[in-house]
Amino acid sequence: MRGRDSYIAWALVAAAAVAVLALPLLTSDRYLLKVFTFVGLNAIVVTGLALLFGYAGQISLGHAAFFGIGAYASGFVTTKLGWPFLAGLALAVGLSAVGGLLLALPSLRLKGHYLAMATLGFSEIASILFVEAKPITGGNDGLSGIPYAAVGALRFSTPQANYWLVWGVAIAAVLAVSGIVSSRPGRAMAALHGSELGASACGIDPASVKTGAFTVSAGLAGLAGCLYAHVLGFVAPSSFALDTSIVLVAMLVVGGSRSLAGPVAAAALLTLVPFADSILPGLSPATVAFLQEWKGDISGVVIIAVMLFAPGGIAGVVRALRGRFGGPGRPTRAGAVSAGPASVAEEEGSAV
Amino acid sequence: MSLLSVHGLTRRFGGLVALDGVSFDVHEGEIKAVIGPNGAGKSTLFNCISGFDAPTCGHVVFAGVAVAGMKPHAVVRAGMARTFQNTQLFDEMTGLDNVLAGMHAVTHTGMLAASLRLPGALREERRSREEARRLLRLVGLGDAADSQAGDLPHGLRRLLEIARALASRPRLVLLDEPAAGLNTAETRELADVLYRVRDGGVTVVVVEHDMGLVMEVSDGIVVLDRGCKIAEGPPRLVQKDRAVIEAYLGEEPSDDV
Amino acid sequence: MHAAELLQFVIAGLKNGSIYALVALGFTIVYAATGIINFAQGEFYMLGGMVSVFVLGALKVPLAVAIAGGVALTVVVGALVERLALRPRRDAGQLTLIIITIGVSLLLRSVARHAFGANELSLPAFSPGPSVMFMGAAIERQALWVWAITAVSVVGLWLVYEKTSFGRAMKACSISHEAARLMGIDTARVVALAFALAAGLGAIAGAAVTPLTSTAFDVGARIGLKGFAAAILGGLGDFRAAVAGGLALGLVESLSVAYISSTYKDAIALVVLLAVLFLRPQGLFGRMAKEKV
Amino acid sequence: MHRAWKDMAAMAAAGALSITMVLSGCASPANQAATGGSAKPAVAPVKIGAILSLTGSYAGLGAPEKRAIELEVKRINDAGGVGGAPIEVVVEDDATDAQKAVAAATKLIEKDRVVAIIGATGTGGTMAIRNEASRAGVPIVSMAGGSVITDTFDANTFQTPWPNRVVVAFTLKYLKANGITRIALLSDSSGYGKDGHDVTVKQAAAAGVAIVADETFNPGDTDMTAQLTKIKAAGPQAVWLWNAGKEAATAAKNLRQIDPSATIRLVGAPGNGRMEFITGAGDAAEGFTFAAGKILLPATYGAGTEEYKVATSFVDRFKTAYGVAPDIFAGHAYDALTIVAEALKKAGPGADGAKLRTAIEGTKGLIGIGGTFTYSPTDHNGLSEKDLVVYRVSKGTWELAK
Repeated sequence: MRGRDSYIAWALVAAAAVAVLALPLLTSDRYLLKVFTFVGLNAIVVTGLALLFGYAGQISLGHAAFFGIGAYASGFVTTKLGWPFLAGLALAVGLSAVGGLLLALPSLRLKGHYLAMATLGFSEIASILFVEAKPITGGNDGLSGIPYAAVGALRFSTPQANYWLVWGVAIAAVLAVSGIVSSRPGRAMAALHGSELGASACGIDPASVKTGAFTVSAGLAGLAGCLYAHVLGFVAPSSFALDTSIVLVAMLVVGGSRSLAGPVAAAALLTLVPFADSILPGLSPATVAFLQEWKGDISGVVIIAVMLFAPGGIAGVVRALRGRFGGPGRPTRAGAVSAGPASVAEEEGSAV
Repeated sequence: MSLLSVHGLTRRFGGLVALDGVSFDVHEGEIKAVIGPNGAGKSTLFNCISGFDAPTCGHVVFAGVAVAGMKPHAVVRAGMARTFQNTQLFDEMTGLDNVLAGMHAVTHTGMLAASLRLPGALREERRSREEARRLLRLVGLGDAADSQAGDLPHGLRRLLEIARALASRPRLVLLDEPAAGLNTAETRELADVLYRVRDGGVTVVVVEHDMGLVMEVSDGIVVLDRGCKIAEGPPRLVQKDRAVIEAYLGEEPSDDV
Repeated sequence: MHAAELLQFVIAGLKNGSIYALVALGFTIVYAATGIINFAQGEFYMLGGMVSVFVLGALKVPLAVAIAGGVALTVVVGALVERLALRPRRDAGQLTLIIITIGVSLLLRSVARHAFGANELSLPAFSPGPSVMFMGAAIERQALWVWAITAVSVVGLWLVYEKTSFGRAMKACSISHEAARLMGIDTARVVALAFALAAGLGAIAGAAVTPLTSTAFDVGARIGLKGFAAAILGGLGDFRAAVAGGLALGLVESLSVAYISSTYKDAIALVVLLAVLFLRPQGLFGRMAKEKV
Repeated sequence: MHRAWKDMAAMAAAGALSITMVLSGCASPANQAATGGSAKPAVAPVKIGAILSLTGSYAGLGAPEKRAIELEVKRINDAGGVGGAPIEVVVEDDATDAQKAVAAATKLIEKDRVVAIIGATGTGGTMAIRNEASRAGVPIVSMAGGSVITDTFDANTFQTPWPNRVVVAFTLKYLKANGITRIALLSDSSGYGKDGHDVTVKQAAAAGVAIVADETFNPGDTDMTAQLTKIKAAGPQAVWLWNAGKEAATAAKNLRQIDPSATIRLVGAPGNGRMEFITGAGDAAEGFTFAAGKILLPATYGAGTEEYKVATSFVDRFKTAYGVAPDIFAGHAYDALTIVAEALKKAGPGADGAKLRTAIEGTKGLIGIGGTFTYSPTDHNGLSEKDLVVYRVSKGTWELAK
């Protein structure tokens, strides 16, 4: 099964990557590029979260805090201390990864809603510190004048350059995480999600797997935060509050578990909804006014609609479609009725 | 020298004594059965040996290493794998991936190597897949590689969990009621699997209620009743032992409980 | 810090605490029947206040009738949310249902902004008059109402759950929907009633607190977070634990203002919560879900 | 496990498709424009951008601002527009979020080719769009009150509200004159609260006023009695409250609860010049003292003066159009639009960003709602203490404090 199918898969992914990277050549509309750059930033965070949540099954409502830590860390050192961009980037990813390590501690003892609250607590404390640590973060006035990203002589000062920087990193992140997911470490995470007991019986140490998943996902969120700071040039606490964490989780579940493409697509969908009124082509002013007025509702309705009609999320729909049009796709268990009446013995078997 | 030596193993849950000073030895290459009526402490014994539960007191020495109180994943690395009475498979993953996950202890690709798809990682992945397919064929699940564990019927799930346990290349595997819920044909097939496992050099300790299977495959039997070892020895002797019959059939008016 | 002052801090803590407790009760009702956290509970609280203000203004009816109207309409919204958004996906995983409630909360927040405007609205106090003095500390009359409602709610819910068949059915559902269905319990009806009850209680809380704090379309998010923290602190699933968690959270906040600093009162309360979770992962009064091997 | 690959492949195809679809049509997106006024005139309209917080926590400020802008665009266009060309204000919502504010600014500059941007409603949004706007040479006239907007000077950014350094100085003078020399601070953790707090702490000592207690709270808090109890223990003569939201009314009621005889005066800031505060606080608002512009009581402009005529005409038109009197935020929007319009008249409708910026900076003695604006290369705020008066709430409405 590996042969023909995986080559087609590789080809399609490569094609998509080329299409995404080719966008700046096809249009010089700076606004469109900036909006799609925001999609790229969210895609990086969501890729990390998909590993933590979709595969390792650890819920986190605190990743907006890592996004913030990355943004402030790099923003501060490059603006106030004159560090080069790459040093700021390294600090941002490093600090966030350490934060992820710390946040892994509660996950070793807590599960489900309790873990969600612990990560929520961490994020709220971070939000308070972003506001109160005025000498570093600039408090509510925010940190402004953050220089453009620059690697050696190359300065990313145009929307095209920033777009390529962000989507280059996003594609690299997706490839890296898909490498993890389709081999030993990713399997250990999925095993942990399936059954912590079964994973221990396979010689998998739950503590180290959870810590690894938290650290990588936090590091990626920090990376995205750093790019966000340098792309935007300004960072304020309002972007890293509870609402952002909740929307990130919504992107994950709308995207579907055990998938990278689903959450990235959901990140695009839920990021673009608020901008729908200005990026969708050929809308009459009345429609634009309607979209602008009812923006909040549309995000809510989109989330509800996807969850109602595609419980497996976007990934579930794709798998179901692929399953129907040839290819060995298997509809996920949650959505599909298992072949033949599930024998009572089997039901009994899974009741631990 | 015995591969696994259990000495004076006791486990109390408050007032209830689930295991009371159980001692026995398992030798390399043997198939040892542990039998006893429900609630005799068989599963507690397995949990204490495999690290899922910490004994109140007593020793468990495996290949010269004291494993009592070690964390479960460390026990697996020491070379002792196990299955569960209620199968703990990864339902959302395919059969092949379940067995691949079982190889975690004997493979070492880290997150960095995997993310960069380093040659070493890809090579290990290829070798692991081949070995996983071999193990699936060993237990007769060759064609279940791509189906999801959750969709497999009960009997195949048991065999898949055995394959997964073998994936960590253990020297000893603890099977917790592998024949539960199997029909006669499936039990027949399970016996062959046990022989193939033993012939592959893996010592087997199995908890089982199916007396036919136990009598046929086991080299030695340990009998537990109410947390105590009441008999040990080859199947022929244990079958006629008064205490065993009494424990199971309770003919003699035993002391008022 | 002499006695009257300390008492004032305690009363302030209990006042906030009882508000958190009422919201925590709403979370617990839905959790007890479905095992999910209803992220729209904050919006039920908001609707209780907003709709009551609207009814009072539009129909010029006495306060009590307006609040009854507000609560009734929110109960209808709660039932509709369950019927339209949650029931179709009843057997989906908990996560899917939780995300649906997130979608519902965004939707309700935005609809409320359109319907009632973006500015804050207020309600007159239930029984106007100066504060009641108690050993040198002052208690607002409305705070007494909030305490009374909290007490009645927790006792009422305890009775419903322990003494009525609906309560037993609710408990059965929370343990296992499949088993409950096998026992002939119409789980759909139980979940619908749970949402209606949670919406009603949230609305009563919202209406009772609006005279104190006034209300706006976006109050749901903050108060929802506090209610969720209180429910977790107490231990999910138990009404008395929810109230205890709420009061504890309120007290920790007001005492940290008194003794440490008001700037970090929320941070300190969260640190305390994280410490409790670390020592007792199931909350102060929750039972540890033992994973049987 | 590598099924993930298949998902990605199928998703990639769909993604590429949707991108090309958006691209193909993005040539001519029409968007919402508040033109109002006469039919499509022959002369192309001059486009002005407006970034307002119509959703999110500042929705309560953005809504009146939008109303004021729509009202004023009509008036300006009816009176012949600017130099014969009508003006068109393109409104974008930043949902009180810096990221969306930047995106909105880029859209207004790149797509709508606006000559100036009015906004943003909040300090965060304003600071976020400065880079984008100054790079494109599009002047910004912000309606946010944060001191940082003009303290960290940017030649391209102007401000219409009264700056906190002027408000604080003016209020401290009033307090000192009334023998209040011991005050406590109660500020929220939002931009408005922190900014007011920091400026007050900086100026209080010099003005001879001692700060005996300094407590804070968060937007959305349901009760501030604990903080006020601590404040009362410090024995201040007045509590200075820095909060523009609904919490102000709660704080007033909490204070009245622990200080029934109102021995401690409650002092506020321009952000409290809202009817919602009085209705929310009820009789606890009695005696509430704060400095603000003259819009709240047009009589304070001085009957018969030009300022009075401008103010009352705006108030009357606003009331007839929307049924409620304009608040200070509507006033800030009116001023921002009027400043840009007057500058366009001077620089001519076809002026580019740089010329328009200089024209705005040259605004002298422009009579607006917040006061009389005079900008200069060093002062991009244009207002002074003479544009402020001190109000005192009595019997449910504002009154000029003695």
